[in-house]
Amino acid sequence: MTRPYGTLTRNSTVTRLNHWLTAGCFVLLMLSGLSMFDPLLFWLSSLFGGGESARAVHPWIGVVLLISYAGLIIQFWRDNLWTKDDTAWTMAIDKVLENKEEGVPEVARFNAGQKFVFWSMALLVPVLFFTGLVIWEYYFGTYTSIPTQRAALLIHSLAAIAAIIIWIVHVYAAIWVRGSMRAMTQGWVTPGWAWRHHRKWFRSLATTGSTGPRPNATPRK
Amino acid sequence: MASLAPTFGRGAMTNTWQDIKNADVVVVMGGNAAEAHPCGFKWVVEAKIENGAKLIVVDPRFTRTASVADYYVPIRPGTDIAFLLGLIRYLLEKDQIQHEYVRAYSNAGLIVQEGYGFEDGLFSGYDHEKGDYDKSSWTYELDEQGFAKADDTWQHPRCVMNLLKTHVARYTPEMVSRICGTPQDKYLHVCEMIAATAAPDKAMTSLFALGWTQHSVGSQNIRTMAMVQLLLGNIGVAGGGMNALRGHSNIQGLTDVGLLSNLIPGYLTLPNDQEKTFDDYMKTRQFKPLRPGQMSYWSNYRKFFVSFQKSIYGDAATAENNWNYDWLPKLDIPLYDIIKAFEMMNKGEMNGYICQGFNPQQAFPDRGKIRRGLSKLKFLVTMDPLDTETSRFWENFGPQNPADSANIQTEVFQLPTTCFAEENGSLVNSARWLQWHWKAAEPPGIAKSDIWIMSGIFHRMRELYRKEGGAFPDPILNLTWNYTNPTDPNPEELAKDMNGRARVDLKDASSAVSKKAGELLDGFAQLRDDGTTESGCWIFSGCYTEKGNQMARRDATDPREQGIAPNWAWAWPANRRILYNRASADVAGNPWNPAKPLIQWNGTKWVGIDVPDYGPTVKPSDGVGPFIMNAEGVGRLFALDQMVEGPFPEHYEPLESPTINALHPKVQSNPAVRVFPDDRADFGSPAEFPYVATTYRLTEHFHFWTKHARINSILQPQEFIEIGEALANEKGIAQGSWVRVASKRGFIVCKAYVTKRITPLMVDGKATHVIGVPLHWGFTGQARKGYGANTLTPSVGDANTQTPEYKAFLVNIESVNGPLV
Amino acid sequence: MNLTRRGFIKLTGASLATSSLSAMGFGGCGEAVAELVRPFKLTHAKETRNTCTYCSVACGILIYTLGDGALNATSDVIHIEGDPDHPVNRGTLCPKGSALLDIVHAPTRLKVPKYRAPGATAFKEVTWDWALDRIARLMKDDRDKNFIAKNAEGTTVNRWLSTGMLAASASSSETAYLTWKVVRSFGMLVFDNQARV
Amino acid sequence: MSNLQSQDYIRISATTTTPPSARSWEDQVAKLIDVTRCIGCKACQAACMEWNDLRDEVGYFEGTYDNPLDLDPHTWTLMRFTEYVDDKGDLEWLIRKDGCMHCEDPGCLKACPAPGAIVQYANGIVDFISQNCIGCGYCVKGCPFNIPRISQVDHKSYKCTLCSDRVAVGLEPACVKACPTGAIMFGSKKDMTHWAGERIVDLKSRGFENAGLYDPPGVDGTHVMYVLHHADKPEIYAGLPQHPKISATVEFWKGLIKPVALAGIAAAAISGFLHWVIAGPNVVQPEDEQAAEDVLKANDFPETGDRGHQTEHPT
Repeated sequence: MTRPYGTLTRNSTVTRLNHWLTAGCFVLLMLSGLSMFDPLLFWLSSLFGGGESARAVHPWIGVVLLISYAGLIIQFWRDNLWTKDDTAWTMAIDKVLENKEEGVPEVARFNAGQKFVFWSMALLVPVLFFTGLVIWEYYFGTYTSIPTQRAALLIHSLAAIAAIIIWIVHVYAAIWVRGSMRAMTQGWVTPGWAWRHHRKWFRSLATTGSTGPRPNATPRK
Repeated sequence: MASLAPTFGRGAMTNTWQDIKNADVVVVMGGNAAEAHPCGFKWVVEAKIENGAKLIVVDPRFTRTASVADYYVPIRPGTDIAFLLGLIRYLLEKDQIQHEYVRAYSNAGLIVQEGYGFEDGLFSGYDHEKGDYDKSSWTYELDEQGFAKADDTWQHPRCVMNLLKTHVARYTPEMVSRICGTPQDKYLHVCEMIAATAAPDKAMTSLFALGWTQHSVGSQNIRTMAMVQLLLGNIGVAGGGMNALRGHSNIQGLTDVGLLSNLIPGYLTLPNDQEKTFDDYMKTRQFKPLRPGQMSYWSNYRKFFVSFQKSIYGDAATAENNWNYDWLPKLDIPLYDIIKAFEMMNKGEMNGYICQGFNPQQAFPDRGKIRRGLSKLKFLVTMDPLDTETSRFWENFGPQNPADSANIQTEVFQLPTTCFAEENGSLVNSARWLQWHWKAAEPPGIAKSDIWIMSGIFHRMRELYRKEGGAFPDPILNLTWNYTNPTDPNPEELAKDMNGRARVDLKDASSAVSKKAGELLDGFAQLRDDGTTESGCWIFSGCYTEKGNQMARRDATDPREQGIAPNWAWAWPANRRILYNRASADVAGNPWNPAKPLIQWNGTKWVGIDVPDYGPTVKPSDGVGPFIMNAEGVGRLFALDQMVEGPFPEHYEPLESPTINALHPKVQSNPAVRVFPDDRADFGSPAEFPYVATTYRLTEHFHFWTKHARINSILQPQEFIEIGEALANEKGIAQGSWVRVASKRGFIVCKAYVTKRITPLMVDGKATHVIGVPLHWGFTGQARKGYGANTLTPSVGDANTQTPEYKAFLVNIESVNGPLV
Repeated sequence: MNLTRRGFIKLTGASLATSSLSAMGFGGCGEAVAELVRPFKLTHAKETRNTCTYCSVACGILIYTLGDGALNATSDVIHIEGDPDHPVNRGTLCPKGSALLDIVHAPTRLKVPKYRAPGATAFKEVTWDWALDRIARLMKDDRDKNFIAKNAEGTTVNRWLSTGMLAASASSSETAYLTWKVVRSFGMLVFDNQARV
Repeated sequence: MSNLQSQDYIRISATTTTPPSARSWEDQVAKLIDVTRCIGCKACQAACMEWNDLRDEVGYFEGTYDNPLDLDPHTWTLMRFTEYVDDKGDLEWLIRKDGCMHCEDPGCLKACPAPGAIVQYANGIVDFISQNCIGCGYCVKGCPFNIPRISQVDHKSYKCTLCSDRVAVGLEPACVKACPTGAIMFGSKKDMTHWAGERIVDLKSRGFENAGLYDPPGVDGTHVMYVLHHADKPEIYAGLPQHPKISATVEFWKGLIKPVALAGIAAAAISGFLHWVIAGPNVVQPEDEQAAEDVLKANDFPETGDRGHQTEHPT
């Protein structure tokens, strides 16, 4: 792939495909799920050819999402481990929001906000999946008691709402922080972008002579 | 009903279904009305709700009827007579009988002749060799004119009342409880509830069915309750009666029309070998009154008989040839019933058998014997709308029907027939109503009506006899067959035949023509014994008159809403809805219960909501009894020679019993019962088969028919038996698990239903377990394949009617791992 | 009638929004409301009065058939329910009566005459003529061979014992009468019905 | 009693279409099941199957008279049998006809997300309109009586319609008509309540002191009511709930959280928009690029192939 001189790889091709598969599933799940959540949004089911097909396809997409998100977890979990810096970063969130990142602790590959999104989803996706199984009438309708199914439905809905809100934050952040979208579409960022937003990550690449997304194992000489 | 006729004169349900709502007490014993007759049972529920009635259920099992009862007591199968004779003892001891009624309307005061006696379980006249009674001593002491002597003060030691008292003295509450296993306090509570209906304005109805008839003492079971009802004054009154709930839609009709071994339509009987001449025959049938002035309606027998012979043989029956008396087959034994028939088959004495809408392979006792019998036939013809087990008896269906087809040489014809929806005709219900029904659709495929098929067989036979000659062809060649379409006579024409018509212009007393030749008769009162009238079934006379088809009437108007509906269809006899309704009024003709009169004397005639079962203008002072079919005009507590095992009922154990007869160990079971040696060899002993079994219907099914219907198969899909928790625990039988139930005659493997509704009974100090065997399954149809309860049942019948003893026999039970394959 | 009890759903801005979306072609509320109750299936079916074929309560029934009886319509039973005019059942039916439709249309209802030859393991279809001719032949041969005109004492008894018949308790009295005539004209005595079982 | 036909509707699932209200002459109906008159004959079950053209598979005997074992898409009503030993030690065979209770406040309808799949007619009947059903099973969760069943074949939810097609033409439901002992009655709810009162007086006179009417207030009453001998213990009748009401879980799910969730989602989106307006995008500055370049150089960052194919200078 052709890309500008001197840029760094933020996300590998596999990662990007994995992300967008997840994202696509999420959007479809959100639309079909919302159509069944509130009558005001039932019209969304038309996007799937009607309520019945929305109902039928939703859980299957959920299965794909779970697998897909598992892929993201495998790729990202190490870089999302929480550090003291993240706490400090979080404490300085006001500065971040004001686009004044000077004085904010340097950020490694992911900042605390991204880690929050990652771990929230890592929690919510399995919750949605397992509560979803309980209420998947066709296959599992008879395995659990109705009170259990009611609880599952409630938890599923709450988890979905949380996930949607987090998703909105995630999407906005991608729009807000210029260059981020390209990092996930074409996969590269400029060294300046890395310097500005993920300085620690940038340094680790620079010192190990890596072009990303992860530093090499040993520092150069 | 060979038990009601000896008591009251006619063998049929006395009241209407709706009339049950007038009862103060409803006793369901010897039946399970809610289960077998739900829509009739609604009137019991109505009685409870609208009349404050109490429902008593006496049954080995806590049944669906018991589930809505006010009082339920258990009883060991086959001990009802002990229970009821104990009840009679209670009523007499507490003097809880309706005195005026009993005195005037029963034979309590008639004197029995000196030779009569009862000792150690046997009545006078028993012949141990023949196993039969000489019944000549079971009769009244007659005066010079041939009338029975009477003592209305009941002082005479041999008056029926005193003989009865002596007879029932042994049935103390302790003895009843010892025999029946019914707890004494519960039994006495039932006695008390029933005794309350001795009041003239209180009525009790007895609802029973095959729970009483299907015993070796079946007829006497019923007779005992009939006696109770006479003593309580509950016969002929609104809300009273002996209500024999017939099982099949037209079983009453088939009996009325005489489709039994010994009958002619209208309860006339075929001659036997001893009745060599027509006069011999008439002698024993034209009952002369046994008390002065009585109607003794059977004295008209000759009119009914001659009119019948004219109906079927027309001009060929003449006074000169005694109305073709000799053309009727004569019986050398009392009955060629089903048990006898299959005994004959097994001995190779029968070659052909025709089963019209009947499934003996499942319905008759000892299925193994049935299959062996059918296998020895040359030909079997089945006529049925459904694919019955009988028509496939020769086919191997695994353990449920282990037939060896190759070795069965029987030719089988499976003829498809129409069903109810595809034909016109009338059915007689339990309450004797003849109701017309109309065809709604064509039959499937090329199925044909029974009328078409029987006509087809008849025409071919007649043709063969015309062409080839043969054994005594006269009745076949001369049978009247004046139908518009001889190959398929229409039901209306047949109904008119049964109603009867004038053969010549009939003139009344004033010589005016009352009926023109060929006109339909208005009723049996117009029948004559000189060959000028004809009627195929005298009791049906009036059902199809010049005014039209009375059976098709649909006016449901019910005066005072008392459950009579006199203009709905038509009831025999003469559209009377409640039999013996004269007994609903006192001797002077005033109703016992002024709130619910049926008929009453208005000074010149009997008036009311029902047709009087009595001479419409016979004055009360004439002293004519209300039981007009009986020669003495009254109901019989003492049944004379009408029952084979005695004039009074007596407790005898079932042929297979878990205990010895506590009253007379030497006479264990019915001494007059007929048992074939091979069948006796197949009786089991309590040592080997320790549990009492009883078979029955479930409400979801009708015999072996509804397993062909999807819905009913869904509602009760699979064969099972019912056992109490105690026995289940003892035998390690889990709820819904597989069991093997065996009698001496065979076994079934099915599921077990462990229930609280069956409890062990303390019989003679010993816990006795009952196993319930619902009967509905077989190897054809939509439900799961099953064996059928009659794999287990014994081939022995009631001594009077030969109704098989399905309700009490012995089995053993064990847990098994699964079905046989 | 208390109007407030009817639980009207309040109009809200949100519902207006939904309505507008519906108007734009989203959702199926409009069509949904049009689907009300299932059409009544007996509106013009032919009604025939009949009697239940099972027990002797003899409940009145109404048989509904497809088509109005016109020559070109093939009629078929589509529904059976209780006759409300009947004084005993007053429209009610038991579980057997309520399922009469399934016995009329039972898959195991017989449609053609069948014959099983001696030793055979299956039925084969035959014509009515063949079946009735054969039955008459068998019956006549048996009757001629085994008919008892006189007993040992020389009394005329005219009976035939080697062939018997069971008559149908669900057949009409008219069928019964015709059956009686035929059977007794042959001199048959082994003759019974379901009165006992 | 005025007309009981199912003409107008008062509730439709998942829609905000206003119900018509001009006609006010419709009375509310009720089916009264008098358990004390019931003989458990299953005529109601048979009539229901016959009228509604339902035929289940033929099952097996499973150690109970309940056949089929449970309600299902082909079994809209079911007799449930209980052998109960009362305080006096006497056996009672309690037989209850189970099926839809036609709640005044129907949980199924509340839970249903498909517009018009569940309607409540003005006469009180709660009916499932199969054409609109999406098969999600929410009605199953919404129902306090565990009644609706989802078909594994067509993925539609089914239950008793109270024979809305019969009631619509002025007839009683099929089960009511068939019931041999009059244990099932049908009429206006007012009349049925009155009749139940008479029955209760009779039952009390027969020793059933706790006889009573089951018309649970938790669901604002039902259009199918029971007369029970032991109204104090409805649970002995094969688990008839003592205090049925729509589960709090379902109420919460279908109530409060719907607006709150939508508001939350909207708030998140609006917050983003406001942040954009106030703070604007976070853009990489030339100083950042320069600083990065310096670091790279200091680390003697290797030339890469990519660098040789520069097509655009990063900004």
